[in-house]
Amino acid sequence: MLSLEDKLDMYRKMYLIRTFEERAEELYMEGKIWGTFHLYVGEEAVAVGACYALRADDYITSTHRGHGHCIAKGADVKRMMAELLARDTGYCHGLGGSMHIADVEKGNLGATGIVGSGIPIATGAALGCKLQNNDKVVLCFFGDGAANTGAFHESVNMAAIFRLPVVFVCENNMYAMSFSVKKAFALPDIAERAKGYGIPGVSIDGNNVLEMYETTKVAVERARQGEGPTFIEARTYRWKGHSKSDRQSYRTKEEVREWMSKDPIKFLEKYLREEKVGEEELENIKKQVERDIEEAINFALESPEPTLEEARRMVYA
Amino acid sequence: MLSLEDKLDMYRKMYLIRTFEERAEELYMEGKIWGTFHLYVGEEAVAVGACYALRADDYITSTHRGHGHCIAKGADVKRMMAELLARDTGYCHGLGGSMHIADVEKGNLGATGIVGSGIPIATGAALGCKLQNNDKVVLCFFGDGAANTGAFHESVNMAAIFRLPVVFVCENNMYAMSFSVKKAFALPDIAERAKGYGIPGVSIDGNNVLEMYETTKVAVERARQGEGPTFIEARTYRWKGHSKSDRQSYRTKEEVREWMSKDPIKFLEKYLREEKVGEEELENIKKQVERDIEEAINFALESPEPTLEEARRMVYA
Amino acid sequence: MPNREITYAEALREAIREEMKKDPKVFLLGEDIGIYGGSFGVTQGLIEEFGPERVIDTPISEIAIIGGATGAALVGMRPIAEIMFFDFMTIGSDQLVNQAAKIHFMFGGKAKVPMVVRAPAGSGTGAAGHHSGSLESWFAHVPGLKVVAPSTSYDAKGLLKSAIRDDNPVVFVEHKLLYKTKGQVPEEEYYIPIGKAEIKKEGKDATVIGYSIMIPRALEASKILAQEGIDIEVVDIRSLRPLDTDTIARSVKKTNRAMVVYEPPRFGGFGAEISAWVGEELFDYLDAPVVRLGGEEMPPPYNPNLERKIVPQIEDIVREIKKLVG
Amino acid sequence: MPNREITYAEALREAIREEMKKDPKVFLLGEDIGIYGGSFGVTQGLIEEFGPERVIDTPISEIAIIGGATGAALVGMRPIAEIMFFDFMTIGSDQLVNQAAKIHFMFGGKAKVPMVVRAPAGSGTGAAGHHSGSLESWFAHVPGLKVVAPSTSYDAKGLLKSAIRDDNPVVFVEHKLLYKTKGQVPEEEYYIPIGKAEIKKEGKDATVIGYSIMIPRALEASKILAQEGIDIEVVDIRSLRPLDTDTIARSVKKTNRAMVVYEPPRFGGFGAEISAWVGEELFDYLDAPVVRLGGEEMPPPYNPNLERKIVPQIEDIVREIKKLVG
Ligand SMILES: Cc1ncc(C[n+]2csc(CCOP(=O)(O)OP(=O)(O)O)c2C)c(N)n1
Ligand SMILES: Cc1ncc(C[n+]2csc(CCOP(=O)(O)OP(=O)(O)O)c2C)c(N)n1
Ligand SMILES: [Mg+2]
Ligand SMILES: [Mg+2]
Repeated sequence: MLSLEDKLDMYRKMYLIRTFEERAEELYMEGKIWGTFHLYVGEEAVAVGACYALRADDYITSTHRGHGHCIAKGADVKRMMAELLARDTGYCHGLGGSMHIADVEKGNLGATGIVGSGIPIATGAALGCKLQNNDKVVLCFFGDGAANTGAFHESVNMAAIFRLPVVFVCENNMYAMSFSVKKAFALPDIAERAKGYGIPGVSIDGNNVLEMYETTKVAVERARQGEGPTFIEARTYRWKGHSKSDRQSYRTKEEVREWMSKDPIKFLEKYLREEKVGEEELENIKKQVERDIEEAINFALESPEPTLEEARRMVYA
Repeated sequence: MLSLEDKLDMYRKMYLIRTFEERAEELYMEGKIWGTFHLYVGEEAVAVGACYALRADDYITSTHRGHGHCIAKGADVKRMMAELLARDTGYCHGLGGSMHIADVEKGNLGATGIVGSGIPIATGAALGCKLQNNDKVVLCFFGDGAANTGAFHESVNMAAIFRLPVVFVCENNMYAMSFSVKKAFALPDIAERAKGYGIPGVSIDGNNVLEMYETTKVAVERARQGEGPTFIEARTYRWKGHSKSDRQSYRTKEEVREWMSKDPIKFLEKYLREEKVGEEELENIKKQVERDIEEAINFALESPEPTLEEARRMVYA
Repeated sequence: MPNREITYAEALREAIREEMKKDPKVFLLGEDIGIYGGSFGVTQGLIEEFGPERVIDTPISEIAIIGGATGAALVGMRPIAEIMFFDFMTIGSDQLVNQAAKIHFMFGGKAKVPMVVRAPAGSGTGAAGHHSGSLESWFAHVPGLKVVAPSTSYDAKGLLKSAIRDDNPVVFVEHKLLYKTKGQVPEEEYYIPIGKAEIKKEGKDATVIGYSIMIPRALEASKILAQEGIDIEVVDIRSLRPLDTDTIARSVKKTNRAMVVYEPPRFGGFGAEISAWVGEELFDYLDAPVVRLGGEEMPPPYNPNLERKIVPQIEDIVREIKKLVG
Repeated sequence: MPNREITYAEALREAIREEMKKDPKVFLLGEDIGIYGGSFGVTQGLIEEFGPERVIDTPISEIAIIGGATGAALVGMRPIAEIMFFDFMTIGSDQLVNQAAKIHFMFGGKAKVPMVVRAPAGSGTGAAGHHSGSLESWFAHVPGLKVVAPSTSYDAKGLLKSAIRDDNPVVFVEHKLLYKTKGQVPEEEYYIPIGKAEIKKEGKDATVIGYSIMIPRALEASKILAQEGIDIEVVDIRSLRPLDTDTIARSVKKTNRAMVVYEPPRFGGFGAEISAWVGEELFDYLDAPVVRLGGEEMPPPYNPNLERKIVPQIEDIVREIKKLVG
């Protein structure tokens, strides 16, 4: 059972993700961040709710849209920001960037730029856990688009037949770039896919962090008991463009606005107010988060860049 | 509706497949055939029943276990036997061998040695037909093992969302090499897979050539009408070892014997007898088939081998 | 004819549009190539012009894209598949290498597979290790495939048109940093044959052999070197498979010194084939060993300074040529 | 210690068994490796000895096999994946090249991926174009991977043991025609370091550089050549990545003539890297151009005569060496 503290912490984490990304976007606009990245704004409840159902020593695998997963699993925003700014103090020493952050100590086995490619890795990690008999669970995040890759299919089937301790969380944010789930699936719910593997599948409101938590909790416990994987479809929405170069001609402003009205942070805020949490407490959380992010930015900006010699040493273990 | 003639022709084709393979196996034992091959003995009803539901100008894609598909789609056993004997007169000029026979004129888009790899090709061919608006259907054969490849997943989904004129026939012969379907799927029926793609799926007795025909017919017509793919699981059994080097330690003699008692040829024979077909007529068919195969063997043995110059010319169109 | 400058991306689009107009069998499939216009905008406007039947957005299914193109080609179509980043070619590589490339041969010439697979390659955009790769050497090693990697708008258009018309599977390597570069492209139609190199600049002191993004860099380097009195010849092979060894031979026989330059990791890259061939076949003409300038042995790093450092730049070409000639 | 002859397949099995006994983190996964014993019998008996927990039969899912091994390695296991035929490596190549190979680098050294991917390569068994491939050059081009291709029972065992102990992903190339060849293997434990070539036969007239099945062929050729008074040195590189250029250099500096021999299509194959390196670095020591003997530019044909003809055989090595030395 979640305590009120837990829920406040969830709130803090969701706000931390949002603030991290909004500030990162500004830094990108200022030309301080290089390359491209994929914003999770609007989807924060999925990562936070799901990761809350995990033990600290459980694992996750992340995606190209990974900031949220990373923070939800306990990453240090200083080192994340340093990574986005390509600094040596970043999680990957500035070699990986936004799309490749891993935080192995906290159990985040990493983001990936190849859609779907984290799913076999999550499955293999779950196999490793099973072989080590260590009671750990792997939570695998991936998008609706990823559910149409061969990597998804082979992995989910393998996890099902070996009853591996893995939970598949499909973040259905309604699009894979410009490709709408309505076109990508001949199904109403992606969770139907689970039937083809003989595992439980559920389709839930990914903007409701509490539902997200409860559902994942059941799946995680099932996995931990050795009963095998569960497929969770978390329905949510990506507020921003796919990446930093998206004209968004594939969707209407109305659609975006409608989903923005289902802001997962506002939803939790409302809930907390109903639970009699005071305005001041919420404000304090926000302020602290904002200070943390500014600190992270300063840390990153002051950090050195990696050297070529260092990069050379990283190729082989 | 199938006439009695049709059914006798089905019988002839099934017996032709069986005889072709039994004689090929002998030639292999005599050291006249090189490499390895995969026998279809026991599964003849699947190919014959399914192909009977096609028009002559429809397409099929085949597998490593492809002799049956090939014959059922109307191939010339002379040129097939010549291919097995690596002769220039073979379907592939002796360059492809058993695992790669294609008979494009008759609509057989070819066998493949890479399990699952014919499924995207069938899907693409169906896309081609759709774009050409030519009313043709593609029938895609593959094994239970192939249903666990990424190629399967991506293709079936693509066929489903584009409503392509393709019929997926999964030949569930209970094993992928030594791996039993009981281990490979956490499902009772592989046909359940269809649900994950939003297409119809049926599981039928693949040893009953008439059921095979009827079911495929419905699926083919559906595809031809533009209503999209169907998944047919045809339950059957491979009597022989997987390939020419299989000790079969993964299954019991009893299991094999039990399935051999469900011989699809005997089944049709019984049916034909009940339809008052005389013993002599059946015998005549068999004798003619046997003569055809001997002729094919002689043709092959007398044929020249391909030259290196010829092979060099085949690399590019 | 007035001179007309268009970008590499526009040149590709023109090639596609012209061939689509001419031949109803030509169609496109790939991720986000429709209303999105492709990740680098190459297919922008084509869905409006040709409709969703011929500009087909697919799910994220590289196996089914390449395999699907193969199947469609088998029944008489001429698909152009776009793989969003060259790195993802690995995913569909079985279909490309074991099916598309081998079908004509293994079916004894009874079937052909006319298709093009286009993919943006190379680093320089800060996209890090999964979106900056260049695996052209993989496909150049595969009999049955052709591999093309143009360096200018003109070549991009002419080669893509030939690739679309070719009866074999062609891997078309586009460099991300070239998309926005401009070059002269005539209004009238033309084709450039696959398998023909072009001398992009004549010179006498040394031959630089390369392709794709390395050609503009070599040309820039040639200007700097000219100021120091070094006159290099720049051979743009344009096609990797088949490779126009005649043009390479003619040039090296003249200059007697050769450098091969390419972006991917030096070890085992396509430049090794060129260097080996020159060393083997032109041994007696060489006044010095062939110099091979390739990428560092690491995945493309995210950090922009490192990303730049690990790939041959103009200054690297200048430096190595001075050593070679000096 | 009495001399003991075992087959290449047995040597591999011994390596696996020894490492599995020593380290509970080592386990196997792949298709039909359990009761079936693997397509070429390498894993025979291991499921009986170690149980189905450590000898895991998988569905036909090469992506999930290689990706699964990667994931298991990430959490501390040491998987050995078997891919039934090298041709199918294409299917899992994204996981191998974009994940396993790059993770250590892209995660800034925070994670490692100790795993081995074993696969039988090469032609000669009549299995035709989908079961006779050898794409080692693909993986040798990828920083982050190591690639090994032993030619004897002794090397197979010692290198596989090192590969299992290595903290990086290692591609282990086994040749089908070698599985049944016998060689001396001591009872006592030993490891062979990855990245060390071995001179399999000393000689003075020319150096033949190769790996895998080409080594026994070169050794046979050396006997024939010896009868004609030609004394060749045979360098077995054993590891393709990292490549032991020191040993190559020492040999070529002595003989002043080099031939590179390999089975896959000549164009763009791994031999190009060796030939290029020798031509570039040992230019002044070469009395003649490097000779490169590779496979023909076609998929492996089914017909046994053709299948044999397109791959370098003993007589081809003899012929080319005579030309090189003569
Ligand atoms: C294998 C592969 N194909 C294509 C891409 C290009 N790409 C990057 S993200 C993306 C959409 C992913 O959609 P989804 O899985 O739904 O995740 P989302 O971006 O919506 O979070 C695409 C097509 C890729 N990175 N990898
Ligand atoms: C991608 C791939 N993996 C593995 C193999 C080796 N192999 C050949 S046939 C086979 C079993 C195929 O099983 P299934 O699809 O059920 O067809 P069946 O042989 O039973 O007809 C395997 C594993 C292969 N040819 N291709
Ligand atoms: Mg999405
Ligand atoms: Mg089967």
